[in-house]
Amino acid sequence: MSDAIIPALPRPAPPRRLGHAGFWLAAAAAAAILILALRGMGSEYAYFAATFVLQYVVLATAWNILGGYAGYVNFGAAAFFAAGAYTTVAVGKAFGLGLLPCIGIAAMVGGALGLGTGILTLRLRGAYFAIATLCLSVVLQTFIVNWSYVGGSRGAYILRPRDVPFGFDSYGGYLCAVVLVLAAAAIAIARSIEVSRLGLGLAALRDDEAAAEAAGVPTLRLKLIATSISGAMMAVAGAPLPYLGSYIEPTSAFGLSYAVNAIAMPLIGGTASWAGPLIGAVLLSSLQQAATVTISSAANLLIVGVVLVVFVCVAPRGIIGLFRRRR
Amino acid sequence: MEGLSRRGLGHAALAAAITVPAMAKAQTAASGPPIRIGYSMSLSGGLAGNGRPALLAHRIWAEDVNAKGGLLGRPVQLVHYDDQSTGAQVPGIYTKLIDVDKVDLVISGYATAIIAPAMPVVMQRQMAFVSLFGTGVNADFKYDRYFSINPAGSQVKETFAKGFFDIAMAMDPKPRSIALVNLDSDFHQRTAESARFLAKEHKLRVVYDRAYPPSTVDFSPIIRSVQAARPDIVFVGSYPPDTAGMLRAASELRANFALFGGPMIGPHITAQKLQLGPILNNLVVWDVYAPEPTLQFPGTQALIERYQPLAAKENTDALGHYVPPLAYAQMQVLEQAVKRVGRIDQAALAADMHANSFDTVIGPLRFDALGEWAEERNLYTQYQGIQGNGIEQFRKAGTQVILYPPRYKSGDLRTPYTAGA
Amino acid sequence: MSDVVLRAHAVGKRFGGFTALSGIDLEVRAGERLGLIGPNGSGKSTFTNCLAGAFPSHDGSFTFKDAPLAGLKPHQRARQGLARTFQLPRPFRGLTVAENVRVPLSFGGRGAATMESAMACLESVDLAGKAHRMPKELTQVELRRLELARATALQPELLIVDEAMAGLSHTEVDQILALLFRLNEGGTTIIMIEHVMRAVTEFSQRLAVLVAGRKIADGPPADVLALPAVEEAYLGR
Amino acid sequence: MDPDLALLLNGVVSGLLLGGLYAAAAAGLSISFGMLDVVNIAHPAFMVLGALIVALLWAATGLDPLLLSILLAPAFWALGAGLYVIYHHFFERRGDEAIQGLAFFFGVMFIVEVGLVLAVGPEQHFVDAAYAATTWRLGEIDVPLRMLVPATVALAAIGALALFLRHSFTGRAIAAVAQDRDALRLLAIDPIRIKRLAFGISLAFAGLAGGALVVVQPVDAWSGHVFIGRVFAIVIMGGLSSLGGCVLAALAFGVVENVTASFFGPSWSPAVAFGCLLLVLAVRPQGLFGRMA
Repeated sequence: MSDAIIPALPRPAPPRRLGHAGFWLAAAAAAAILILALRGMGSEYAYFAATFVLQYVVLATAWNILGGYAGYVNFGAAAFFAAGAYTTVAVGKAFGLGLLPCIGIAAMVGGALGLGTGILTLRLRGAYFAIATLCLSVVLQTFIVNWSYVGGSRGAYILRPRDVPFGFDSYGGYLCAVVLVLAAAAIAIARSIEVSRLGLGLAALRDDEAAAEAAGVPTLRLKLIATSISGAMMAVAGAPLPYLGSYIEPTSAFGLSYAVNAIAMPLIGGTASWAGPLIGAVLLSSLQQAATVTISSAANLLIVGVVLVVFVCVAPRGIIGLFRRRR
Repeated sequence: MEGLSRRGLGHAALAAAITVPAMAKAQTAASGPPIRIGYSMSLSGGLAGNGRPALLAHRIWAEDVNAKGGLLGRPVQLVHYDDQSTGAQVPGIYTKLIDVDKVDLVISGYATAIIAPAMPVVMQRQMAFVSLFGTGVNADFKYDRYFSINPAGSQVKETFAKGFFDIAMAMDPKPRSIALVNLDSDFHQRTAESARFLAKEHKLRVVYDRAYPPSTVDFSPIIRSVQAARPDIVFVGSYPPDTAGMLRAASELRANFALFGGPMIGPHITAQKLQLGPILNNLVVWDVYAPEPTLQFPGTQALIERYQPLAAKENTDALGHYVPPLAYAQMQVLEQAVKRVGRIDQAALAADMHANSFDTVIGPLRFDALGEWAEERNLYTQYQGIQGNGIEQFRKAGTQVILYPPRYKSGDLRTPYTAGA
Repeated sequence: MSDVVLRAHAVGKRFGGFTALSGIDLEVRAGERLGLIGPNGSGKSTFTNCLAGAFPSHDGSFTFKDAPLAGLKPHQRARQGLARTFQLPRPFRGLTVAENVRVPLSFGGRGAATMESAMACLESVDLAGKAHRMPKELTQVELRRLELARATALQPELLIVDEAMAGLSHTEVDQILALLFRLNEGGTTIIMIEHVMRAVTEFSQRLAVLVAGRKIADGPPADVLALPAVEEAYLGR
Repeated sequence: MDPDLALLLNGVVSGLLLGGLYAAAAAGLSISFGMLDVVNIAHPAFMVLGALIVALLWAATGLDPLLLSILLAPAFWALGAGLYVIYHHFFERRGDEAIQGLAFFFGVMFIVEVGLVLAVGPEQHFVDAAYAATTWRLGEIDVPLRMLVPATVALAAIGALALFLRHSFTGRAIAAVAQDRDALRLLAIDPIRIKRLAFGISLAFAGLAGGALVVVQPVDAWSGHVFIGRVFAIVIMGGLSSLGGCVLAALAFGVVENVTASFFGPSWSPAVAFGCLLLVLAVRPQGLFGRMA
């Protein structure tokens, strides 16, 4: 890792991007405004909707590190997401830890799972990798279903603590703030990778693995780093889930809609840059949340599918690509 | 195809629109702002097959109430959103219902996976909550304003399979061995646990005890292994797609057991009744309702008669013997409590529900401290004399006779089960 | 350190039942310009791939700068100073020309990956003006130059140029040749695999000939080309 | 007969029958994924589409479901050809098939499933074939026609397809696409036309498999999910472009599943089956029955 995230060179391309300090200021300001706005609304539903959206921001950003930067399509995003959620359940039950330490442990579990997946499957390319991750999802779900400590197929209950930490007005508000911080961190990590040597190496191996090797890129190691980081972040995205719903069971935790969304959001936003998954996740998940409480029928599942198909056909570089002509 | 898809779209539009009360029909006109009842319902996804009939029963109830002048003189209005059978959608739906739509009352959608995620939201707002087909939801939450419409009661382990074993032990000769097969799911783990417990009580030898995964396609290996273990009786816990596969395999493998059945959810759904036909003969099935003369309460027949034409129009479960009576009863409990209390006061409503008993289309009900039924009512029924695959025979009494509990008994056990042979 | 930079000993490679390469012995001295020729399918590319590490297993062994290469992955060989170009240019299509060069600069482990060094690298192949273009905007000859730039960015001791001239015009071949001569003067040993005979004979100090997976000749170009076996292999096709 | 032996024999026979169903489901994919390199993850969804259309037509006409699925084949062929035109236009031509193409079919799968729910509802649909209630007894061994007839029809169709691929000019051209696209150009055959044709055939087989599926079990819009992992596993184990390998792998998969379920309990059968796939991927990426690439 140490040599992986070396601060990047100044870009040769016309530098329209912000400097690091500027980026952080903007991110912090955006986060603060969001929290204040939500608080101003004073509605628990606003918190919930925001948490829902932000959770997808983390998931989509995490997926994009492997899928977008390295070009390895992971169909098993739901498995990592559920691994994070079930880490919260297991760790919470075993050690009585709260949400924050659980998120940390989920990151480790997800990272280890990502590394294991990488070692098992990264010699496979393209579709084979995608299918192997799909199988991994099945295997992991079977494991959870048979693990009675975390509720097995019965599911598990996680009761929200009665007292709300740090002076938040409700636990929903606290949860929302936590996920907001996670989303900001995810974007920061993605952005750092993108402008770092690691990002350059991943982009090279995405385009041509053999040529990247010939140029001195240790492709296998970079892929393992990418699967680990991506896996850790996806697990982090799932870690707050049990607190969001208070109940979790394998069928919905491993639901196909997480896998679809994790793929659809970056592709719709644009996979080449950190902003793509962010835009895609915000757009698609708020659309879905809005559809759930307005048109409220099976048709709103159709949204993801149709938007995904239309975008990959008409705008293969995503929304970002529509605005940036290059790359 | 065209007609069907148009009907589908019509249905979607219908689900989309908030069900507006038929105020014009009201005799003694209900007036004032409507009493809004909010909930999430699975209209798509895996639970929709039961979610849609439940919604239909709710709408019938709303029409009934509004036709009689509403509740507390106000019309009732149902506000529901589709949760796509996904628990993760549910907290959002209930926060939206309570915070944004400002509904007056909430109830639950269909089944544990949808009820449980709603609990924290409902508990935080301290609202009374009548649920539908949840098992053991309140065991962890211990929420004193939770009430469950599910005949299983709170002592699932001790009582759920009791009827099956009582029937079995009354047979002559007495069975000595049993095989247990169950789907690996929440509900069926509990049912199998009860069967295991009672098998031990009755000193029955368990010769086969295996769970199968939801992705199973071919059930013949399971049936064959059960046959190889030579049990006298077989207790099976399964869900619709598997029940059909299991019974077809039993039929193909010339199954012959003195007693075969259990909570095999499947023939509860009309389409499966019709498909399986004579294979169901002598199958002993756990159920919540059967159209037998011993199980008629005020309103039951009227509900079924109102339901069936509507169901035909909306293309959902044709007979409506499984979920609709319970869904209607769910609303009746709420209705009667509100009427007694005389205002929308969540604490008073909950106190009333704990204190009183309710007369519903599925009979008199009373709740215990956890909100489960004070007296469980697990029905064990047997399909008898089915010929062919026609629907009419299932509307009549005598096709699905009640064997247990004794107070509703409407027929005698026939043995053995030969899967239609 | 001896002046032999690369030594191949009894290198062979089989695909299933087909022997693509067998018993190749070859020594390359530091600073040498070696031409490796042979008809299509004679095993030249297989040899390159074995040497660069693209095939994890083969018979025989390579010694590079007095150390065995066995077990080293392609990127490790690249970092040791063993660079190659690909027969068909394989640019990183999603990266700009300058970023293409920054990849070996960043990962080659030799020198700093600064913008200046990237530009210097591009200048050496006359691509500085197109540093911010995407590869798809380049012409065929520019792509070959980019391929060379990427290889030279590794500052290799040994560079294997795999058919860089195919399909190029006379002047374009001259441009590339000039570039290779310049590199060689800077101390880089070059193995040129080529079908364009004018380029090989003009460039090489020594020629090795592969036919059907075996080396049939090795020596000064004039001598080698005069051998009847070589003539037969080429003309008898 | 020794009861254990009978159990084993029956496990093998029922596994072979189940394998026949899997072969039907996987054969089309072995063309699209194995030969054309089009990762059609929506293949099982199209199979379910076929199953539900067959169920509706059966309810309307009472014709044999397998016959109906064969009658549907031209429609599915046309659907497949149309889908390939879209896929080629937007992805293959641009060289974007890797990620965008995968996502495209993922989206298509979602659209098909939700479309089915909107059109026919979330309930299960079934058919009653005339032979479904009959079981042949061969000594201790039971052969239910509910499984045997669909398996036989599917294998016959696959056999016909194999003959077509081997002996007709177009068939050989399809096989050639799998090997080398440039070779076709030399023969003045338009590879796009050939691939369109082949993809149509692959979807026609999805429709046929749907007919087989709905005879075997009731079907709802999501029934395809169970098959996604299985059919890809089978095609990969079968060595991608080999139809014979695909059939052998399907039969092996069925037998492994059912024998495991008979002796070690059903909860282990998916794990064993997918364990086999992971092992194959790790040890022999070219598949059990595949030739060296």
